[in-house]
Amino acid sequence: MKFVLPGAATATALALVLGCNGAQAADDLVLGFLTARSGPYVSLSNTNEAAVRMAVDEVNKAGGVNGKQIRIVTFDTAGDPKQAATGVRQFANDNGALAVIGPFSSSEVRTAFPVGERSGIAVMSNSSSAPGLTKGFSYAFRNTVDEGKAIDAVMASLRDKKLPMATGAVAYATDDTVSKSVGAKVAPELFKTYGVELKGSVDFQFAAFDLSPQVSRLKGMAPDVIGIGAPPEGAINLSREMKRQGLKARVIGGTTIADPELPKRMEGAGEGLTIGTTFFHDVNDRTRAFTKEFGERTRAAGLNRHEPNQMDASAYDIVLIYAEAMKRANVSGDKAGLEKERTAIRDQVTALKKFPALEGEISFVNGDSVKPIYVLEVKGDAWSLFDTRKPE
Amino acid sequence: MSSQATSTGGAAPEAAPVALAVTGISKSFAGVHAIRNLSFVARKGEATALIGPNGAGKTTVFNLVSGVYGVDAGAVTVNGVDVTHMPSRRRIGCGIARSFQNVRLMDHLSVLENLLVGQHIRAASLTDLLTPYRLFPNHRWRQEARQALADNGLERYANETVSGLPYGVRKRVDLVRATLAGASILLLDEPAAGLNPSETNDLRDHLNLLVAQGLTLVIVEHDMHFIDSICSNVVVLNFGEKIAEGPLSVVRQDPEVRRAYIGDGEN
Amino acid sequence: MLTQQIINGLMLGAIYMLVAVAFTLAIGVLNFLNFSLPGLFMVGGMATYGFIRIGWPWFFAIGGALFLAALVSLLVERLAYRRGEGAEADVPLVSSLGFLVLLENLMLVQYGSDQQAFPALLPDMNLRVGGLVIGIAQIISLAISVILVAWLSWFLKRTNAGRRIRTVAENRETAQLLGVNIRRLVPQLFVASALLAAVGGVLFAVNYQQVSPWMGEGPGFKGVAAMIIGGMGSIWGSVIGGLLIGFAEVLSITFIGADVVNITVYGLLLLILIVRPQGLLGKPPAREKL
Amino acid sequence: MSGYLTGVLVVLAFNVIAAYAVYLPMAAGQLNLGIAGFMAIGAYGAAFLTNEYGWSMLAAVPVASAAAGLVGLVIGFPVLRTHGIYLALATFALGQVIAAVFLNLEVVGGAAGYTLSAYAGPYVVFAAAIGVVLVMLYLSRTRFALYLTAVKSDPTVADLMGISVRGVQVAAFALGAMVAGFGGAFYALHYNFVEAQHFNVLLSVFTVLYVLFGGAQTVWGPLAGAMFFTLAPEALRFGEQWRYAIFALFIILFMAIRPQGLITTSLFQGFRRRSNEASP
Repeated sequence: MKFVLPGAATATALALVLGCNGAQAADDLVLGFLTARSGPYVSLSNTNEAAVRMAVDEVNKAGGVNGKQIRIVTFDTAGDPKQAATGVRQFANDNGALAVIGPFSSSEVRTAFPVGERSGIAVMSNSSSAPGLTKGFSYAFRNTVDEGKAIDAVMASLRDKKLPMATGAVAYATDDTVSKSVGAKVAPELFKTYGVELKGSVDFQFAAFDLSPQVSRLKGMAPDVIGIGAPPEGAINLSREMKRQGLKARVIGGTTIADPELPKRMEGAGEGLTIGTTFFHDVNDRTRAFTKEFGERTRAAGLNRHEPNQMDASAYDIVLIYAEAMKRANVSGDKAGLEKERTAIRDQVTALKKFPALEGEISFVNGDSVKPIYVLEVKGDAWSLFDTRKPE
Repeated sequence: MSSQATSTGGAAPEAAPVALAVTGISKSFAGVHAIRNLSFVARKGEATALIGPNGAGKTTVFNLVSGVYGVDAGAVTVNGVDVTHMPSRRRIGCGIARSFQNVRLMDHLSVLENLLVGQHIRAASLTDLLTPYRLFPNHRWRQEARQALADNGLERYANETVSGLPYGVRKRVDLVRATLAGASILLLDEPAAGLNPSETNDLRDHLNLLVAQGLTLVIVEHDMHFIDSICSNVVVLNFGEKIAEGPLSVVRQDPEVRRAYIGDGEN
Repeated sequence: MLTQQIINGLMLGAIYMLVAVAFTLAIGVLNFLNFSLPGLFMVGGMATYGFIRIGWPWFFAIGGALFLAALVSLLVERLAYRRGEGAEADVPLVSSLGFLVLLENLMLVQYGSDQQAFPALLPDMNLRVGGLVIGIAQIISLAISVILVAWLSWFLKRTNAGRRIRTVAENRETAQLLGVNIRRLVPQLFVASALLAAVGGVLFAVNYQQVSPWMGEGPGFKGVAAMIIGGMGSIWGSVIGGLLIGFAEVLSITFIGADVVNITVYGLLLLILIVRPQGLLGKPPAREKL
Repeated sequence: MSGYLTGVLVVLAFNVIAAYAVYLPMAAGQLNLGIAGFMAIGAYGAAFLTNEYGWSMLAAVPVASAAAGLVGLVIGFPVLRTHGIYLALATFALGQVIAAVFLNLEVVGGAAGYTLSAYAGPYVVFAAAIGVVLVMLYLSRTRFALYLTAVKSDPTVADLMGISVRGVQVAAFALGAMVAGFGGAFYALHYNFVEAQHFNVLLSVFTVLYVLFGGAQTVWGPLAGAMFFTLAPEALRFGEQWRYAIFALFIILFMAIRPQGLITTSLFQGFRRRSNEASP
């Protein structure tokens, strides 16, 4: 009797999963999509799906790839690395997916990449930006740029525009991979490259809410620029506390704080905060059209956020990149040749150069994408484009 | 063996050797003297009663002897071994076991398992600990425990969980468990309390049998008839001090004993 | 600069103090480690935010949030505490944790996983004394915490209801013999400790101008640590524990780095538990009777 | 086996191992709220030994779990001086400290986490979990298990029966730590990545939930609890963003209706009695 309940649960779970797959048309081109509908990243992640679906609809409307339609299978990881691994396994073994979009966080990426590698299926994250995650894998990709490149672009722009940057300090969260690498390595090294005198650094916990002791110390250093490695919340808290304690300095950061709503969320505290990121809504007609459509789709889906961020744009572009790779590899979606076609897709992505995507021209080097970086500055309660830097 | 026969033997020159000796022990809790300079002995193969009005400190004496509390002064000797500073856990190894006033059985365990716990001191090696005895229905430990239950007419309760059993049964299981340690001295805290007359009779016979087998009993009890039928020596406590000692027929006449009981409003 | 850090520690400690007192009420009297309290802390902040967002004036919003927290706490009493009384001691802990997960996920569904900006209720004014910066919001929060705790301590010592509560804390059976209506007292205590936690959440939101579904976990777990360090069941112990943890946190950030905050805070807790389990002001556990 | 089922069963295997790590001390009446810390020791231990010294899994796993057990043993003595709720909170603090230490150990990657090259496939993980269950079943037939219950039920009397209460408690605690380390080691080897942030309070507390939910009275409880906690969220996938809210609500209602947990001794007795009646 005691096993009836769990047994029923398994049956239901399996029925659900298999049920989703049962309806598939044999000659669709299947892409797996790891997303988080619950858990700690849900607000950032749940809009990605709108972007992905938008890209799929556009590709399919234009006739699909090699005459076939692209179909998305989603898997909710709830932000849990274990479930991300399960998801890749399901896509590879059960769904006959040709490639995987996602997962979202660096922790999930680290468990998903080895599974993708063993299963021989390309996995491309739209968000994770911790350094060196694709190292040692041949099926692992990220359509993100290294934080070092993003912040390098910011520093170069400041130098070109002759803004004060004689002295600098660093503030970062110590218990988050990306934040820590920015604070402990990337920013200090870039300061050295650009001749900024490093006055010191302060750190805090990822979930810290009280940054008053850190700001007190920063105040003692009186830097021109403060490099920040933190989630958007950390940047908001830091800027607020700086305003409260009366510390004026330009905060600079990378994609970790590139939240479209950041200026609004700071409520006037972060004036002049400058970041490097890979998407800006007001670059050209294509980005403006994307932003408009994205807004409509997210409103229709009842989501909280209607302005696309760089992760939404990246997710959108991943679909286009895979579509291009499938076209070039002449993929048929035939189940018998699945393994070969998956590897062919990987090879095409690896070889991709200057692909004209939404975010700009994208190339891949060692699994990570190389693309333009938009330097944005907080003005009032909105971002404004400060500079665009294309990769050499 | 009748009570008359043993009671005359108390002061005789061929007195049995001392099994338990309590010498001048004192104990106070938060400044209140619970036991003051108490001495008595329990002889091998005899039953000694510890009586006194409520709050006289009888259970405290048991707690001091079994080591639940340490004494403030004095000494406790068990079968010739000074156990005064020995941790409570090791005293059972010197041959002393006890039962409890408000039956203390392990509620989630079955009757049989409670008895198996009682055997611990004789099955304490690492091999014993890791032997999967439950895979063998007729393992010697279980056989022994079942036999002990059968001896007490309790065999049908063997696999019942203790918490659901009637008080009288639990009381007797508690006693059987104490005997299974193979101890030579048993401290029995109100063994007859809460038993009906027929159960009390059975208990009396059983205890007399144990005494006849050479066990030493120390019994805290209120039922004077019960004591009279088992114990050769009686120690009377009041306010933590010994006020009389001797055969029941003698101490019963003691004026101080009468005062203590009447003053306390007991029979 | 050290003075500034001490002031920062004091403010942080005040929040932990409220949570610790909420825990201490539940544990000291009811012997219940109520893991729903971090959730109620969060409800205090998040619900206030939610009510303000739909246009309520701030005092109604706070009142509404506190009312909601009290209501949820009564549910916790009904479903977790009362039902688990006969069973193993750890069972209410499970369901109270279930409440924490439920509350967090409900807020997650409603408001998303992002941290939300909490509007500045008080004029964004700061006192500047010499080089020191002291926020008005911080001073008011500190005052409210201290007044609440002082009042509670007075209430328990000097009023009849307080004496009844202390009797229950010492011995339930005795209390029942003395005619204390435990069935009625327990829900009242649940409401009281929920209100303390929720007020903590509101003050947190006002002070740091941010709320999120997870906001209860950090202060919640540190509040538990504060309670133990001060001594379970002792209100003033919780006050000392809260301040101590606040200082330990701020000072270790200043002198060693944020990496070690958890090592310092929980190491301190572990040390106290080994050296003096009853905490700084707690009474040693009573001896068992045979 | 489908990829999805494999993935879910792997998670189940880890949850089962963790549940027994909590169950052992709990059977002796100790609530260990710091089990994640011991998992972290096993995980980082196995990762470090295979990565830096090129040890085989066969050598690294036992050593890593023994290390976790050893830490449990060393810490167990002072910590187990405290009782009840104090003990629970001491273990809670301990778990936090262990995780924080790993977060700061740069040799194993610090906050960035630590990648492994050795790999334990799904079937190895299943075998490990089945092994743990079998060992637990074996233990449940021994005097050791009997003493766990005795010590939990009445430590004073157990002591007077000559049982070393402290010894049994420390043994249960250390064995539990060892099992946790064992599970942690395979976690690292299977997912090829460990990070200190994963081994947080909530992991510890949820593992305790498995056991209390399944019922701590019998050796089957943790298994049932872990199965429920692994499979129910899967079954609730249709709930989309409501998934975990529904799950939490269910836990609350279940515990209100059946506070003693899913599987109890009396349930077994009921079975026994019924089967006795059935076979005259």
